[in-house]
Amino acid sequence: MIMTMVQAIAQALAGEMARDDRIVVFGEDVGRDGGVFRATDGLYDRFGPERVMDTPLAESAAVGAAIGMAALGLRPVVEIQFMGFIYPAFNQIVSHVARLRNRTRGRFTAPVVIRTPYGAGVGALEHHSESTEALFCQIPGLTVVVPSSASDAKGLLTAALRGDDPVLFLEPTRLYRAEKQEVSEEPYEVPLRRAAVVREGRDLTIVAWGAMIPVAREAAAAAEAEGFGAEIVDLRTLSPMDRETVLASVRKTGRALILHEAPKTGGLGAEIAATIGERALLSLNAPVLRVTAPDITVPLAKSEDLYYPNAERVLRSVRKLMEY
Amino acid sequence: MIMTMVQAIAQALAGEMARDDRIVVFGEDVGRDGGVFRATDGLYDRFGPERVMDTPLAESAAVGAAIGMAALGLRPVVEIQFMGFIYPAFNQIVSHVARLRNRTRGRFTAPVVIRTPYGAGVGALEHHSESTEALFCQIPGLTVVVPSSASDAKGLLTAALRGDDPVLFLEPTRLYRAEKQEVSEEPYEVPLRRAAVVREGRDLTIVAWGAMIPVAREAAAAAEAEGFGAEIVDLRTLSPMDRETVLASVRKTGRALILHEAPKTGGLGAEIAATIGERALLSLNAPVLRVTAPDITVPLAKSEDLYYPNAERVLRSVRKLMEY
Amino acid sequence: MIERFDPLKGERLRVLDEDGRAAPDLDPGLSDAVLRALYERMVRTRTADAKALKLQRQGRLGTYAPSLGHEAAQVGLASAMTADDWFFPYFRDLGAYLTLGYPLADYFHFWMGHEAGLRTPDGLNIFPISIPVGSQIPQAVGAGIAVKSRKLRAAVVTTFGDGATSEGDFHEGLNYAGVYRTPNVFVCINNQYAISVPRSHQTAAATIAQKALAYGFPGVQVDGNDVLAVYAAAREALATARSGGGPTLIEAYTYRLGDHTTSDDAARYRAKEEVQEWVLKDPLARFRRHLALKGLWDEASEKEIQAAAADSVEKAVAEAEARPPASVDDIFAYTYAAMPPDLEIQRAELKASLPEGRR
Amino acid sequence: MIERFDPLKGERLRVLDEDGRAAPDLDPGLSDAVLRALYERMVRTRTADAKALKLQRQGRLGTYAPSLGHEAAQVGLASAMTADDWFFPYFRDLGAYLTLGYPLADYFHFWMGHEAGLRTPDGLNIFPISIPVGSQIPQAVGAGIAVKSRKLRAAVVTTFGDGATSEGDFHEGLNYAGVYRTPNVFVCINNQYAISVPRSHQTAAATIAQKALAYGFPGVQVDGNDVLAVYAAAREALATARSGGGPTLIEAYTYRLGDHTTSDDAARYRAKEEVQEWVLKDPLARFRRHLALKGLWDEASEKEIQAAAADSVEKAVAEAEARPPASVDDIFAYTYAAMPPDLEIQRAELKASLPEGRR
Ligand SMILES: Cc1ncc(C[n+]2csc(CCOP(=O)(O)OP(=O)(O)O)c2C)c(N)n1
Ligand SMILES: Cc1ncc(C[n+]2csc(CCOP(=O)(O)OP(=O)(O)O)c2C)c(N)n1
Ligand SMILES: [Mg+2]
Ligand SMILES: [Mg+2]
Repeated sequence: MIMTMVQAIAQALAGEMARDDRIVVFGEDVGRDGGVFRATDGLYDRFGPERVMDTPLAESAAVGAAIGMAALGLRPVVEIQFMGFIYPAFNQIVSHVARLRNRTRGRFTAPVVIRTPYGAGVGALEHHSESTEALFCQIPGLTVVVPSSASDAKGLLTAALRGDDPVLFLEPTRLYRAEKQEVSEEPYEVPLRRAAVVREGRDLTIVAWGAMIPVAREAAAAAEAEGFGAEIVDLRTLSPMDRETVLASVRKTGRALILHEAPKTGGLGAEIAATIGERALLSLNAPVLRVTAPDITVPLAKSEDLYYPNAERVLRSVRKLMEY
Repeated sequence: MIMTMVQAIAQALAGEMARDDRIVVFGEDVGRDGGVFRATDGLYDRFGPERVMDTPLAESAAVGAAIGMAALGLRPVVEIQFMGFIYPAFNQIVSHVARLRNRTRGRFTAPVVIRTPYGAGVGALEHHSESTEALFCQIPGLTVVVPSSASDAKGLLTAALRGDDPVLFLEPTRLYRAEKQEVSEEPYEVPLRRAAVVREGRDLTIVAWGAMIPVAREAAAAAEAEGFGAEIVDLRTLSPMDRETVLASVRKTGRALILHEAPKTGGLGAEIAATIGERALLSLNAPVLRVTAPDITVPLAKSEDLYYPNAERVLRSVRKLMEY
Repeated sequence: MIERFDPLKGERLRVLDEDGRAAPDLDPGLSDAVLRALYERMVRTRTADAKALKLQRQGRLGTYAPSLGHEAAQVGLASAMTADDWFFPYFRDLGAYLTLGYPLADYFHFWMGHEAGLRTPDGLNIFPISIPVGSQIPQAVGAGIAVKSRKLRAAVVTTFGDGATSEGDFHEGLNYAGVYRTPNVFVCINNQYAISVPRSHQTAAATIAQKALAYGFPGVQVDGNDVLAVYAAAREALATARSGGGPTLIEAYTYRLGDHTTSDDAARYRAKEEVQEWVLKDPLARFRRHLALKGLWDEASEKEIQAAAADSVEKAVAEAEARPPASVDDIFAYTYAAMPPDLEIQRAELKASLPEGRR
Repeated sequence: MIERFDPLKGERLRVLDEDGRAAPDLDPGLSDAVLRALYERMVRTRTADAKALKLQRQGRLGTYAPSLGHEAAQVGLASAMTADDWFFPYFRDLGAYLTLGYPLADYFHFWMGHEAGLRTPDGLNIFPISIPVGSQIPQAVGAGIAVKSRKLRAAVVTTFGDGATSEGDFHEGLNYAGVYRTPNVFVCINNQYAISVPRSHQTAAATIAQKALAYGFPGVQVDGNDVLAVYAAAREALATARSGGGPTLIEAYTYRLGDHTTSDDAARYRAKEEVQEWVLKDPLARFRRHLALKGLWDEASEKEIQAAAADSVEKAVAEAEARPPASVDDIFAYTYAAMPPDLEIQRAELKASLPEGRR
């Protein structure tokens, strides 16, 4: 069936809820309203208020409660309305969700899926365009996933719902309805912890994820016209990271560019560049470049185009790499 | 006068409070008790309960209130009792402290200093040994400082108290009373945003900060015995980072090792390694290595020695670098 | 007066009945000029609000949170404040902004997607709009601590919705205020919904006002569609605050007549009949009846007021739209007090990647 | 019974007077065997607690939070629980742990610095000790939601200090519990201090119990040094929870007789006289008087009880100390359900850097 990413997400939730009655969807406006982006549309009518629960406006309690629910055998899926509002729950995530298995030596686990829309590019209000995935990629125990297409979104979310680890599932707002795609109606998994080479190329590797994949594709097409073959690695699971796929590509192409929407300093691009420098230095024909947002707060709608990387900026760095 | 780091911190606070009556010290047990580490010892008696305020047990409110206090002309210094308890305040830090200047185009600012003990090595309870500085080094607008000696602690804190930016001031618990040092009783500043070369060497550069500086020194002495001259760069201000000092050292030595106590993935070492790879690639004679804790939760007291890097582990990496 | 209304007994402060008649013992006794001014502010609020919705539909303004139905609460509250008081607003406070003298052009400018609109003009004590729900509350308490410590004679007002009362920051902030006896006035605009979540699902407490009992200071529920009730409660709470009597929680009981924001469709989660009931309680209509009873309102004055409001709103739109978009320099300049060298490099690189006209 | 004590009127539930006489209308009417068991648990708690302090001074145990003075609250509460109930403890809950059957050796093991001690034995429904103050409260509420949704007949108990009531998580958790009418019993161990901060500076509310009014369910203050009062209140609240009647907040009014932890020196912030007053209210002494009045206690039985307690505590210490330290495998193994390849590499590297005996 042809559908948008947000529809694919709703379908993954519905499919797994039908299969596994331990799954409970939990969050602000996820019930009767179906979520402010409609990612939980139809679930309330189908599964009822015991399994699709509107919460009071309190993110720390939502995640905290999910831990208790999970430890007692439910499978809570918590929606945080925007990534910019996940911070009140930060303590529960860092101090508890991520480490419950470790601190109880496996007696209790918290297989909680925290879903949240993220990223700039839709001209939203202040605090609605955050892209702070790197904050969560340094927390041992947490799995961080970002889909870049409707079909991946469904398969990755399904895998997250079936897994035994807590997962932060980041949904690029910009891609929610950007395009429609054929997505199988059957439930299926796209495995976690595996990156995908979504475009092959000989000359350089672009590592990206989420809403930057279309930007990478556009840049790659433009680079092709200039004679440069860009390979694109879609990381998909940001943490734990599939370093092997990234390294294999860079060893082949000898050049790497990391593209992300978050500010440069301390972004996940640093970890990827460091890994390449550590484990593929001798394959490199040029420095690893990062194309990112600048180290500033996301500007509001009218200037956000200045903020996030576009194909033009990627292309400039591609040329730099190739001319090095 | 000869004193410990924690005494130097108390002295910096006292000195600046005497100079600037806008400074207010604020936090759990900072008053009559003088702080659980005695970092605010004597302040309550000297400056009274209006300027040394015990707070109810609520970190988000402490930081949130500091913003309002700062905007109305006070200079609040908030103590968070341990870094592991800063997360409830994360939203106030990320969404407000760091960006008040930007979101009001300079009309309001939040020159708040948030002090907190951090790091492992004292056999403390669960959640008392965190070292998550990298979380804060990706937040535009925030300055992150870590002293490695009593005299730097005093000077850097004094500079933070006199500056106009919000500062997260991380105090390595392991160094609080590790050694005594001559510290001038006069107020003085050690400038923010400037790294220091604390040991010179020709063969490789070790970048470190805080409690890892003594470890780096010990390793450097051992390396010297093996004929390798290690230069040590003490970052001091982690963000905004003094990249020039790091790069100058690496360009000279041709080899770099980053040493931190936080887990490897997503730690600040990644940013430093990426910067070196980006801007000093051709100077490198070997890959940039990171000596860090593993990507796991800090273990409790009886196994924490397994966790944080020691001189032996650094030395192994020095040999790797030199033999490359 | 506040203490006469016990939220645990379900008592609610109300000055005007539905017909606009004032209860003599509660009437704040405002002059005719002030009464007229209150009404004009409410009309201007409604006019500007409607305009914002229109601009949004035309793509000239971004996602917007309308104030329809909240005019009495917003204007009543802000009209009781003085220029020395501080205001820590939330995102649905248009009437308070206008009443306090914030330029409407700036307000529109912000909602059009420019941070510059959040720069409060010098001399106005208004903090920027807080979007993360409840997060402004501890900040307002900190301001209260500063007012106290600097021995200023001012109160600090903060507004928030019924949904915000569930956030930890609401609790931590009010608890601090009780402990430090700060000069704060906490105003909960209880409009019965937090997006789709009804008030009854937000908390099991019968009223928001009674939550003040947890913090050791008074709480009162007032009819939020009654501008005089809100004014009277606010005036008393502000006076208490300014004179060292400590904080108050005011719950303004009202209803959000519009959608949550322009991205919302309230029809998905609430019944037409319910909305219709509240339309009949329109705060402007009730106050108009009061003015008419006092001989302060007629069709002719209404026309004038409407025309003046429309005119000032149009001017503000024109002014906001005439402003240039933020430059690269602007979005970089306020990150730190002094720009670090790396950021200068990034700024230069960004400029180099942009066409001349968009730097 | 709980509803008979209104916290707003300063009423506190108490069964035993200082002389150990029970109020007939409030006495929970326990059998002699149970009364003796309550006392034995309190003695064992005190013995183990004193031992932990001793071990700490000898460097055989890490920073420790003593329970001295809290025995009645801890034992009274846990004795009212059944094996199906869940417990979400905080860091000062020794008596509850022992009462619920948690092996003392494991408890010591944790405080000696080994995570393995936090692994609750299978079959016991006890969550790990929560150190970040208040953070266990929403988790307990989630457990309550699960109990309800899975239609189990169980209550969920969580404990926390007076300081914890200032945290956002306290508020958010209790508010959820009210909204979902979960089977939770919230027990605040109000020991008058949060480290150095006195209760009066923690909140301006006269009691902690009255904070329940903010969440729409009952709150009651009980004499926390009266094991029968705590037991009676807990039994009622637990029964209410298990039968779908919703949550209750119990404030156990007591006093921390020792330092906050072994790193603390309480003499810095509180007067000897104050401590002395509370020493006179020792919960063990009071209950002993009660037992004596009932002919259930004499010097001989005391000796036996003390000896048995000392013996079991010594055995637990020996057992805990005999355990090997955690291996590298152990500290890596529980990070994820399945170990990622990078972590395997890190583990191998770490092992290679360590001497044989420390891997
Ligand atoms: C911390 C946080 N969580 C979620 C949101 C998304 N959000 C914006 S407004 C809103 C509802 C607010 O309801 P209420 O407090 O009653 O104010 P109202 O909109 O009704 O005026 C929500 C959930 C947010 N802005 N901040
Ligand atoms: C979130 C958080 N902040 C600070 C601390 C440090 N801390 C540990 S115990 C404590 C005081 C707790 O007081 P209370 O809740 O009354 O419990 P009590 O220790 O008196 O039993 C503090 C501040 C912490 N553990 N967690
Ligand atoms: Mg509302
Ligand atoms: Mg206490």
